[in-house]
Amino acid sequence: MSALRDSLRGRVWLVTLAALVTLFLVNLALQPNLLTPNVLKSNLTVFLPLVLVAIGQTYVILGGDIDLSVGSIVALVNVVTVSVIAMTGGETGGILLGIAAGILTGLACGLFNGVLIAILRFQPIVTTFATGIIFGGLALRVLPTAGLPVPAGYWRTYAGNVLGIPTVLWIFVFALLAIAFIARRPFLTHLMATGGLRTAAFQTGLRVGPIRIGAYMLSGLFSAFAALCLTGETASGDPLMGRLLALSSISAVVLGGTALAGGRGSAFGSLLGALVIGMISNVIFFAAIPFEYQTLTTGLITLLALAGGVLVSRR
Amino acid sequence: MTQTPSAEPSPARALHAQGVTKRFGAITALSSGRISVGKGEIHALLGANGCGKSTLCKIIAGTVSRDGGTLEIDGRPADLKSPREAEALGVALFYQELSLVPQLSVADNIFLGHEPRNAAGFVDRRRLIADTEVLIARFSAVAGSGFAAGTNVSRLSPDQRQIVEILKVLARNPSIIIFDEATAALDKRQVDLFFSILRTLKAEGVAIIFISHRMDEVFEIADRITVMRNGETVAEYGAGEVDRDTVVHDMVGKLADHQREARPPRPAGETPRLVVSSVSGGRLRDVSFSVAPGEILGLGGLQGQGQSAILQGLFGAEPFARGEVSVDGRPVRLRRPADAIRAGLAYVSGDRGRDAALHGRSIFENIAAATLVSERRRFVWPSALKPRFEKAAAGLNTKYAGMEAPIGSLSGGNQQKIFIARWLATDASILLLDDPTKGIDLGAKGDFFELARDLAAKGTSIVFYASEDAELLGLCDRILVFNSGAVTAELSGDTRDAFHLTRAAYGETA
Amino acid sequence: MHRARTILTDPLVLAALSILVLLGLGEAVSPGFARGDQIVRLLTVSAILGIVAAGQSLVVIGGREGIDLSVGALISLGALLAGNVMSGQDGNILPAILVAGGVTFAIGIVSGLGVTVLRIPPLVMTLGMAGVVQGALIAMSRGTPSGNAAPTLMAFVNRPLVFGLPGILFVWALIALAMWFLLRRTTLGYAIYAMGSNERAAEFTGLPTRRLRTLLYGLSGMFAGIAGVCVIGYTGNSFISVGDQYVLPSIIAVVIGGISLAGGTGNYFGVVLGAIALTILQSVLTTLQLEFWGRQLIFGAVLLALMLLYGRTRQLRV
Amino acid sequence: QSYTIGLSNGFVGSEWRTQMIDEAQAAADAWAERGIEVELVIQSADTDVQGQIGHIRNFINQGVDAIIINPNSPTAFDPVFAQAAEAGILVIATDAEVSSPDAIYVGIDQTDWARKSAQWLVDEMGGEGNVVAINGVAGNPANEMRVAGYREVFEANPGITLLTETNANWDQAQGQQAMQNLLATYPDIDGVWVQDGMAAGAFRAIEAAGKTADIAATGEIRKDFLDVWASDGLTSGASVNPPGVMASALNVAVLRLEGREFKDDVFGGVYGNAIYLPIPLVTADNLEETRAGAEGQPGYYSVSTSLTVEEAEEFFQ
Ligand SMILES: Nc1ncnc2c1ncn2[C@@H]1O[C@H](COP(=O)(O)OP(=O)(O)OP(=O)(O)O)[C@@H](O)[C@H]1O
Ligand SMILES: Nc1ncnc2c1ncn2[C@@H]1O[C@H](COP(=O)(O)OP(=O)(O)OP(=O)(O)O)[C@@H](O)[C@H]1O
Ligand SMILES: [Mg+2]
Ligand SMILES: [Mg+2]
Repeated sequence: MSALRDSLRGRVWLVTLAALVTLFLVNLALQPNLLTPNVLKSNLTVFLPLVLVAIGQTYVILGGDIDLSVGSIVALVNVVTVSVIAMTGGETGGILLGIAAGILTGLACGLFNGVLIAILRFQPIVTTFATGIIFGGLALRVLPTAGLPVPAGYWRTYAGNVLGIPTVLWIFVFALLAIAFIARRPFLTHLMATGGLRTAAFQTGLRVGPIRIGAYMLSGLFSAFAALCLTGETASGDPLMGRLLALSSISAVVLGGTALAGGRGSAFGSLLGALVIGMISNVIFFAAIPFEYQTLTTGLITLLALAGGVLVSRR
Repeated sequence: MTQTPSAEPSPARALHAQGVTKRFGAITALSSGRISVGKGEIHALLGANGCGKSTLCKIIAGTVSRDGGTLEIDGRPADLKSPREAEALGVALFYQELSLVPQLSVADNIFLGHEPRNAAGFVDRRRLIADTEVLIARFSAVAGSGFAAGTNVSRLSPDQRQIVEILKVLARNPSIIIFDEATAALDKRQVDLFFSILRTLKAEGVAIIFISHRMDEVFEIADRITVMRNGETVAEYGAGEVDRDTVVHDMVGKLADHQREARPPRPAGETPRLVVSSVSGGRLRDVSFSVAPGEILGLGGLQGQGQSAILQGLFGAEPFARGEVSVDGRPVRLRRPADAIRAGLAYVSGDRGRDAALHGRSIFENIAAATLVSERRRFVWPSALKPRFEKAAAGLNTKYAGMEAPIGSLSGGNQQKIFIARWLATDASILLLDDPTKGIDLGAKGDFFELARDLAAKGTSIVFYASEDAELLGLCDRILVFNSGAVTAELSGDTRDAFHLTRAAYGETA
Repeated sequence: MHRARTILTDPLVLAALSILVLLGLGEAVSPGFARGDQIVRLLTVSAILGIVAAGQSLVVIGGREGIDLSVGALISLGALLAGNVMSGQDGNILPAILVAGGVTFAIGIVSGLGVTVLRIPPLVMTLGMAGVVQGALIAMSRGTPSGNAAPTLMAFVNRPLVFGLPGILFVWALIALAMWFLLRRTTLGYAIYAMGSNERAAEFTGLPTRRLRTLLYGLSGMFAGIAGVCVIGYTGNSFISVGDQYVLPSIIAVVIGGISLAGGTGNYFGVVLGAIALTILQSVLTTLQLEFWGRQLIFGAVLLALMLLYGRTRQLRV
Repeated sequence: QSYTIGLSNGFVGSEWRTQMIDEAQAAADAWAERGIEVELVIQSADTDVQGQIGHIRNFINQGVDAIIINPNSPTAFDPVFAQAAEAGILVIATDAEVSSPDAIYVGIDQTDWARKSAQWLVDEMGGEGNVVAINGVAGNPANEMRVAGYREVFEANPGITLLTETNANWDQAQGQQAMQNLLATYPDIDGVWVQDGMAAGAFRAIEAAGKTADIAATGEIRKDFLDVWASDGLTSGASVNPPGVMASALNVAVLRLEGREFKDDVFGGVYGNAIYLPIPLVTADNLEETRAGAEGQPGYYSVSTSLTVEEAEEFFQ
């Protein structure tokens, strides 16, 4: 057992992967057509937004902070994107402008959070809760109620294929590449040092403030990507979108073996963690559980997965 | 860097700080700090606990802002806003509390912020590991097992961490290095190696500030000495032109005398207070001994041979796997500290920040915690406890503003006194001291030894581990020498001297 | 001068000041807001939040990133259980309180064990527990909680008892006194601070930190359960998500009450004021003639302003 | 003949939703007597749009015959409904309208629901006086349609002043708090337009302020509220949003699956895909009659109606 723990140290995502494979096999037993390309693609489409948000959340958590505003950022980016597209008339240029506006919005939200927390030294939990309220309010200002369809070009591209490969798969691969890219930058080591022991990072001469702001901006950026995916999936704007993403993304991050205290973990683990959460809801769906027990079963399996992961990997 | 064969101190001043002041809230840490270091000079900075040495160094390294005074680096005025700016000017500080990130590996820590990069700006991991290995090779002979580039710092022992911190400082190729108690957790062999590195650096023209509470070390390595007292620089001299008594006098304002008095020999055939038989577990292998009432038993040997482990085991903090312990003839089960405390044991750790300090809480609360447990109290009436605590603290010459002052308002040494007072207030019959004087100044040490002797005279049994042999030899009736988790020698009477202790520590049977 | 500065930075004084400012603002934008009977009603609403925040305070002070996100589900559970046990009968009020408090205490203990024995981070453990309890509530009630409050309980919460104040305010005052006594006059209280400031050091003074920490989560659950009883007394009957609206406010009340989320500091009186300030803020916003988004913006901005006063973390360069 | 129908409900925090599912289940069981097996796959969880899209996708992957959804968004399901339609699956939304041309809506007109009760309030006040409104979740489509409905009525009556509008998130306790605050700051309220789920709370605040006799307010359709209404002599009126809408939708769905074609003129609404059901209004006039209809039901039971199979057949050729 202790040998197992030793070999798992630093690779907690292996546990998550094992959980994922198990759930996948259970899902396969319950849903024989799971392996058909369409069904796989459909599942990936459903899981993708949480995967992206969880990746962004990981960087904030690695830096020793937390971001409860991701759900509101997703909503705000979504309504900004659809509004800009609607304003510019829905041509390809307008769509690209809308996407750019959405990404800038996500970055700006992250910057706002980061400055409050890293420069003004606000407490992360309460601060991002408050900024979440503000971003949510702004989303309702931009688009008072759900509506504003996006042009078919946008969502058909999202639902379709590029070069014969589903767009969602491209995005998934892009996410993996982004993780690998960031993992090789000195930034990640600096971020983990900042989350691991902030005074030590500061005394070592790292620019702790900009590093934490960078993490929040990454979170904002990945939330924006998630919002763009949700926009493709829903083909419209909805100011109340994404309200569950903040807490789910934190669960995904923890499931993926990242320590909430900061300094230890990986975005790849969170990606797997988000897939685990998705697979749990799939298994619940196909297990034909009476509806009054669905929430309870989901809660129990999630808690067990969290407890199991922490248990196996704990030091 | 060029190698200069002779170690002539260059007249060029690398660092000059004058009239530096710093306040933390109501506390004045520095009222007039001054230090001046030449290139290729090893400059010792001495002073009692809390006199402001670390604060002055942190100001030089940009970690702490200064309220007043001037700072010149390489002849130019420096107004540092961050450690980053100090580093750019060639200053590197070995932090007394270390600046390592436990979650990162040795290599990541050493090169943090200076990772070798490839053309695309990615971290060049291969070079990172290779460079680290070159550095750790310098210490490989004395660093102990498990010390590798990829090891997480959280898994290293305290001395290994200090070595990493040393390497981290060296890896920055600084021209001014400050070692703030860099030898505190190192053993003799490690210190010797460290000093040889210092001499090389000195030959390369690096300016070095060296802080230590060990006089031997200071006189072995330093060219010049600056002494501080109460936030103020009071003296500066060449190492050759001064004797220890003068230095100590300048540090404490009076000549501290804690030379050992002759202690009466232990009467034979006493009933032992504490009997430890065949305990094992963790790093310990079959350790047995007993301690009589009023006896001071020393634990010696190289660092990390199980001395802390036996003390922590007796305190129930890291329970033994096998073996028996009895107190006053009654067997006791020590599964957690509460068991030990109720059996009359008390434990004073050398790592007070980690093991003792209730940060941010009052002195009263810091003392009360143990009393509440040992007396099984349910309710707390501060007015009833305060006089007792004040007496315990006063007995140690502790300087503090009041029982309600936060623990952080005290210097390290005075904090340590509070943690000893914590146990004095419980009337423990067996005191376990785990390198309790680590980082404590000479004055406080003197008080502390006196106190230990008084307690022993009143019948308290003391088990004492110190990383400094002189302390063991000065205080103990008997010394058990540890090696690899087992007792390899027992020194008492004639054999209780530095020669036998060193010989036994390095593995030769006495 | 120095003294004046310490008084002005005292969290208690700051919280009290912000309450006065908010009341003044409320009166200015909608006259009648700061009337006596309205203030009493605001206090009544604050009481429920304050009782939840009492448990939250203990968990937060106890440190190790202590936080309890399950209080919402436990309030709902407490309300459901109390409603069922009471089923409108005055004679069942005491059993209802015991059942609600007891069951939520037990669930809190389970969360506590998860935190201490399995070492699951509190945020995750209590979040997971919230999901399980919410699920259990649905399974138990199928979304249609039965039972309702006894008339005496409703009068106790809603109607004046003595001096024009409803009974619940006296209960809250008692809880505040009990919290003071617990934290400042019992070994348990000293242990909570010790644990929150340095767990290892607390262990090294012999405090049974695991057991104590587990107990803290139990107490937090119990306070949530009792708040659930108050909620059903306030509304008459319950629904399964009745507690959700208290989760984050209870944490905010703790923070603006001067308790650091890092643990080991603060006291409950600040939290009492924090709960009142937060309730007044929400009430002022209700009466403002503004679009919803405008109210949200103001709410968020005021929270951030309060963070400026209390919620700031340590400076790295001193 | 047998059909599998997927039901997706994205909010489980209320008894109304449970009754909605229960009535749909009963309607499905009733089809057995007509020789048609209707198997329901019920997905009911507190979730967001994304979670409901997950439901729909799984329904498609599972190959159900029809999907009935109480949607969390009017517009967000357009693409996924299109996929369902491509797979030959019938999609019916209920309770809240959807914009998708690939789905139909069977339920009440939420705008009209608000108009009816607002009109009752105006009449009760004699067309004169100050009103406040307490709404559900801002931005929620059903909420926004209701807001539009009552605003239309109040604007058409110059004697009515809408003092302020606030949100209490369909939460009884928040409704009570909101009403307390409004009573404190607006001493001259004559009428309260409050959505169901919060009206009982609002009335409790009105009672606590001793203003039951002076203020008219819209009410709830829960049995326990009707009982208090009768016993305390409240001035109230409530338009009924029956939980039976999903059962109605189910009956329509089965008939459609049976191959029946809709009449040409049944569809209306904002998106042109809605079959609106009648909205009963409970007032002092029919209160006793309504209570008699709920006799023997538990307190949380909501007054409900649903289309019988025969009534549903009216929509088909
Ligand atoms: N961050 C701080 N906040 C408040 N007081 C501080 C802080 N750092 C140091 N002090 C106080 O400043 C004084 C000087 O401390 P400093 O650490 O410089 O002493 P030192 O000479 O290094 O002592 P030691 O030998 O114990 O390490 C002490 O009274 C200490 O309590
Ligand atoms: N059996 C062993 N296997 C591997 N390493 C060992 C072993 N025994 C001792 N060590 C090394 O010695 C270090 C400290 O040993 P030990 O804990 O016995 O002494 P200590 O005095 O308690 O230590 P410390 O001074 O660090 O508190 C360990 O971190 C390890 O590097
Ligand atoms: Mg120092
Ligand atoms: Mg040791």
